[in-house]
Amino acid sequence: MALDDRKSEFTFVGTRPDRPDGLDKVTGRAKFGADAYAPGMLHGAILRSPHAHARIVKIDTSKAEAHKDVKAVVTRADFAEVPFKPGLEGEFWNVLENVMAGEKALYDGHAVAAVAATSALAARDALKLIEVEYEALPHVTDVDKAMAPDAPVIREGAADYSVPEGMHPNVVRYHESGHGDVEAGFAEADLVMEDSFVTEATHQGYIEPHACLGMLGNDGKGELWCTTQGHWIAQKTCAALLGIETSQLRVTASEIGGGFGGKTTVFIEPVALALSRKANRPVKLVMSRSEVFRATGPTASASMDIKIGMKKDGTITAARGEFRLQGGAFPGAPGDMTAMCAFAAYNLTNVKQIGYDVMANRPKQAAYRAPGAPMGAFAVESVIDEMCKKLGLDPIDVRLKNAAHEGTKASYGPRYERIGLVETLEAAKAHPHYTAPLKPGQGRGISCGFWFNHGGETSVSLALSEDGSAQLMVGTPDIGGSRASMALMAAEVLGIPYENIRVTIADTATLGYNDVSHGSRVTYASGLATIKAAKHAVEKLCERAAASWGIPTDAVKWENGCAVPSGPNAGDFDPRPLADITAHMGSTGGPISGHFEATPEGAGVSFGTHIVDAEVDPETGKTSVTRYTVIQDAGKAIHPTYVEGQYQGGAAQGIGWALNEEYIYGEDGRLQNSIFLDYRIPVASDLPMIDTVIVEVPNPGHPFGVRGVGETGIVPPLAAIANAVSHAAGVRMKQLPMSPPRILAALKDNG
Amino acid sequence: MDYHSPASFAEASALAANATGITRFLAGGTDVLVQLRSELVTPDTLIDIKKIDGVRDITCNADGSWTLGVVATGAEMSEHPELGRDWPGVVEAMDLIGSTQVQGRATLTGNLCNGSPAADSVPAMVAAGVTVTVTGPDGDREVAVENIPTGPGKTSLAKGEVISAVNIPARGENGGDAYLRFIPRTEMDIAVVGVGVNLRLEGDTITEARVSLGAVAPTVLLVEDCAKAIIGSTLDDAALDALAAAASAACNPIDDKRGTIAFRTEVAGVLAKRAAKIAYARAKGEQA
Amino acid sequence: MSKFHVSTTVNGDTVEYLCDPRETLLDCLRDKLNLTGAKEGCGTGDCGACSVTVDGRLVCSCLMLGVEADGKSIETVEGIADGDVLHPLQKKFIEHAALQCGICTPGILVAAKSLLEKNPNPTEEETRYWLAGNLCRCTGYDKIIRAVMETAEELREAS
Amino acid sequence: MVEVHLWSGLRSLTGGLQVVEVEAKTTGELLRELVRLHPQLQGPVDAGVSIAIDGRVIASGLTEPIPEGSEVYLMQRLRGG
Repeated sequence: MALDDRKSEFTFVGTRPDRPDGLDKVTGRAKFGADAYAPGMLHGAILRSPHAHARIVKIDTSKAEAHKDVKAVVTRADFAEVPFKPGLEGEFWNVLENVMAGEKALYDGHAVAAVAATSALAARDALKLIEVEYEALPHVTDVDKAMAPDAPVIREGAADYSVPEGMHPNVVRYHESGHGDVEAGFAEADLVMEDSFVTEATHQGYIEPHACLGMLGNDGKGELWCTTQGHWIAQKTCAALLGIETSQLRVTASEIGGGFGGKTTVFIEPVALALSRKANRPVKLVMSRSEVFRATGPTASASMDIKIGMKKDGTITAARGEFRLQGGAFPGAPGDMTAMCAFAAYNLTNVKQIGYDVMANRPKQAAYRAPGAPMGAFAVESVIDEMCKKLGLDPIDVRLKNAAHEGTKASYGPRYERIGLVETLEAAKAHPHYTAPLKPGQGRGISCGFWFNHGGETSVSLALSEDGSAQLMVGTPDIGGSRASMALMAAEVLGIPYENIRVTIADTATLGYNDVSHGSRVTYASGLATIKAAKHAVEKLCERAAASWGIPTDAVKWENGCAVPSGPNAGDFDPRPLADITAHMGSTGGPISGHFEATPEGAGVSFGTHIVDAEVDPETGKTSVTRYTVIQDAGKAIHPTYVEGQYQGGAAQGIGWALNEEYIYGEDGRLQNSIFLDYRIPVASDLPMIDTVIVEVPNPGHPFGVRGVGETGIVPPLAAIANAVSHAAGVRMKQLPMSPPRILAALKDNG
Repeated sequence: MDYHSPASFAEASALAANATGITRFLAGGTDVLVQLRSELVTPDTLIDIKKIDGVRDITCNADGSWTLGVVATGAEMSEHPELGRDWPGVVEAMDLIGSTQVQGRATLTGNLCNGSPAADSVPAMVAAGVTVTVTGPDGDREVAVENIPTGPGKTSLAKGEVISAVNIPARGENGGDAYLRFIPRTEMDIAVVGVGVNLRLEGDTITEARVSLGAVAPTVLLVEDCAKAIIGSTLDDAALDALAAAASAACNPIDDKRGTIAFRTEVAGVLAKRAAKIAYARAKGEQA
Repeated sequence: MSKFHVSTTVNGDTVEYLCDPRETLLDCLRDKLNLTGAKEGCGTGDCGACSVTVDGRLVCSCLMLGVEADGKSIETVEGIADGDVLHPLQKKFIEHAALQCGICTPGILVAAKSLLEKNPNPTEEETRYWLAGNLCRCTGYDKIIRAVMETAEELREAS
Repeated sequence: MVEVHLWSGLRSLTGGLQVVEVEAKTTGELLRELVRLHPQLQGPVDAGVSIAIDGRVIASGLTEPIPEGSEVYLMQRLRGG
């Protein structure tokens, strides 16, 4: 869309006011997914497969149904009979199959039946009365093993057009892209390095488990309250899975206790509604932590081969990567994204990348912050680091030498618009952290990271009140303070104080469609829509002022919250503040509001550079992160404190992924560490303060220059920490997490 | 599940003796409730022993020994002005268990009766020579801590028996103890390896020592070869190396989600050395 | 299965409820007393989102049975503010953006208040270790630690 | 005419071509023309594609104008977290 009204001087944007939902969140008043109650409410519980892969021979629910406290039992038979298309193209089928198993249980934790009872305890007890007969099948959980010729087949025919002949049926999508001639490029190089890397699956680890409260009557009308990153997608999916009309289901998003991509789909919501329809009472379903780990989306695990050619001066002559991603028992592992992002930071003449989407007997992967990008960056940036070391070159200089900039042909095809990679590298080089002395046993690593960012379907509505305040309705759940950013942008356009704007996350019945809060799109897309909606209201305010002055509308402009004549020829009138116009709006043409609906298509890609110091205990292999600096291009930081928060949070999640977090499966294919005791996310004492530098290279696709900042921050940490650890330990770590046993074993192997 | 809160250990013992099905005693509950919530163990009878008189007391006896009530929490032990001066290893081992919140509830006895080979307080108690008083239908008996666990999740306590007191010996002169564990994070993990060392000096020479290892075998081990490796030494490098070798040799660990056999075996030696140095420094009256 | 009658004090108010002995204090606070400020993030005492104090002692309410609360005095996040006057920690958390999604915030506030009552001058390391049982997945803890330490400083200056 | 650069994995569906010329003024027309000329491209188009016009990535919009002489790349549909 045309963005002829780009702004660079701001009154409100860039300030750091208190968030509008702050009071509710520090007093315990804020209502999250599990905090809703309804009259007559039942409690649901879900029975899950103890097998990694098994045919469901028979489910006998009669004993559970006969129990006095049980009001409904559902299995797959209670969902829509719509013949969704299976396989890749049928995402509804995939989701249905995932929320309630059909013929087979496809992973440890796969839902097979559910009950609703008068109390949570009664519901859990009733699960024990359901008898399921399984026929165990061979299983596979490792990505390389799942591609091997003898691997058990998860589902025949799930592969799409892209998979070349002769591949195992578990390979369901194949991506290949790049340009130039990599073999010729390698021939030009002074040094060619080739290596393989492995990363385990990690979980988004939001502290709030999935929770919902659903009511569905036999008239086909329903209400759903749930913790989600996107209630319209929940509405659409639940309606499809239950065979009801989308608009008949009203979905309200609760406050959301973290998502990071993991709450972009549904798990328990259709089950609660199915139970409710059967029991004719509201049903609340709340996952336990163990259910969250076993049955909701972790990220993909990956196995990767990288080959890079470099001249003595650091110029990269060619790069090739092969990325095999395992995404559970359904298509969707982002092998294509990994491939497209892996070399995106570099200006390459010759590049080729191949990505695989591979199924295995694990839970269906879900998006996790820049899905697919961190693993690829880990592999690529590790090889570049090793080459810098071999050639005696400074790692930032080498990256600067090869850095992508405006006009560079990206590794994934098109040319870049204005981007900020070079600026982040220069800021990194100038940062005191980069040249601070290291103690013995410490190492320093750096890495770049890239992510696409996303726009997506967006609707925003803004209504002015008589007293001159404004209510803003957006449809993207606020996960990290976005209501503050929206209010700042609206204040900027309207010229009224930030505090005079109340931002609400509207439900599906009160606003047009909105895509999920994902793809770092909220401040970009809902922000853009907010600006446009506010401008729409301003146009009407100007019309009212013009009418009251008896001059043409185009002779009025909006300045500092007032309508003013737009020039000496327009006449001499006193400015009319917003509240002055709204005070009379009822009698001058009616209520004034503004709205905007579109799919903004200018999200603008994003880059970051991280510097990290790590210390390794050579006797135990234990790593401590001693200093961390995040440098990232935000385009324009609307609320800088919350931008910093995104950077810090991404870095912390990356530290967890790099050092200790992993899905551990036993020989039996069952997940062994489904509690926070053994799924080790960083605790407060594990981390240093995380310094941040906000670089601002405005995005040409947003009126205020915003680029999404949510996801890029998790792309560089894995590699940056691996580089720091490898320097500290004196041995290259090629497998994540770099847990103490792995580091100690590598040190031993190294002599 | 039946819930009882008896007023005496005799009553608690009788309740347990007469109960059918699974019986659990509830002290701090930091293991019992986790098992209950995850439906790993749903007791038929739960006997809350916190309402028994004196179960929170931490008492220094006339002979310098200590008697701890069975529901004295980790936080109460850490806050006690004297206990940590005598037995810093036991107190710090207890303090390592879980979070601040868990410290507000968790107890030595609970940690012991949970029967985990990775229990942090148990190697420290074994090294310190701690005993427990066991009250049963036939009266009381005193049992060395190392004789309580018999395997993962299993104890030597008979039906109707309940631990009613923890007895820590008098510290005596020139003694020091220490406990170290290895965890991948800085907090909140289960020990991958734990080492407790307790020793006494004459001059610079070690005359008595007890070394115990956690998380490297089905139960916590009291390793005599480790003690032998340092008794008679001034904890010189040769003694430390011998200690590490003896510790590693005593390991009989498993590969699991928390660590590998090779890792546990290696790190047991590393931690034994480090813990011995701390205990030695403490015995000499140095800060450590 | 018979239920137990429990009489206890929550944030200064005398309350009563009936509970199954398997129900945790957290279940009772949330489902029987409508005090949903304490959250269940794990149910195993690993995340601290359910932190409350019982007779002044910081605990996870998911690791205590509802029946054990009889005769105790419990403080939850709902009781931190003095009427409409926020506790300095609450103010500082808002001011410092020491929360993103806010699900861990109630537990962290209860835990941090308990820290400052015991130790008015904690070091960064002491603060980090005290809060190690309160998981936050959004912030990387940076702004949380800063908010707690700055509140401590302000409270010291005020006293 | 617009030159559409495909990702190399699609060559097997276009008889080896990686650049395809089509007559199109919008992103929607472009996809329709691509499939008309190379019916096997229906698979990837159905699976979801994005279109980059002079570097600006159009994630899903079919009404975006394609200016004369612009550089156009077909990309896999982007997904976010």
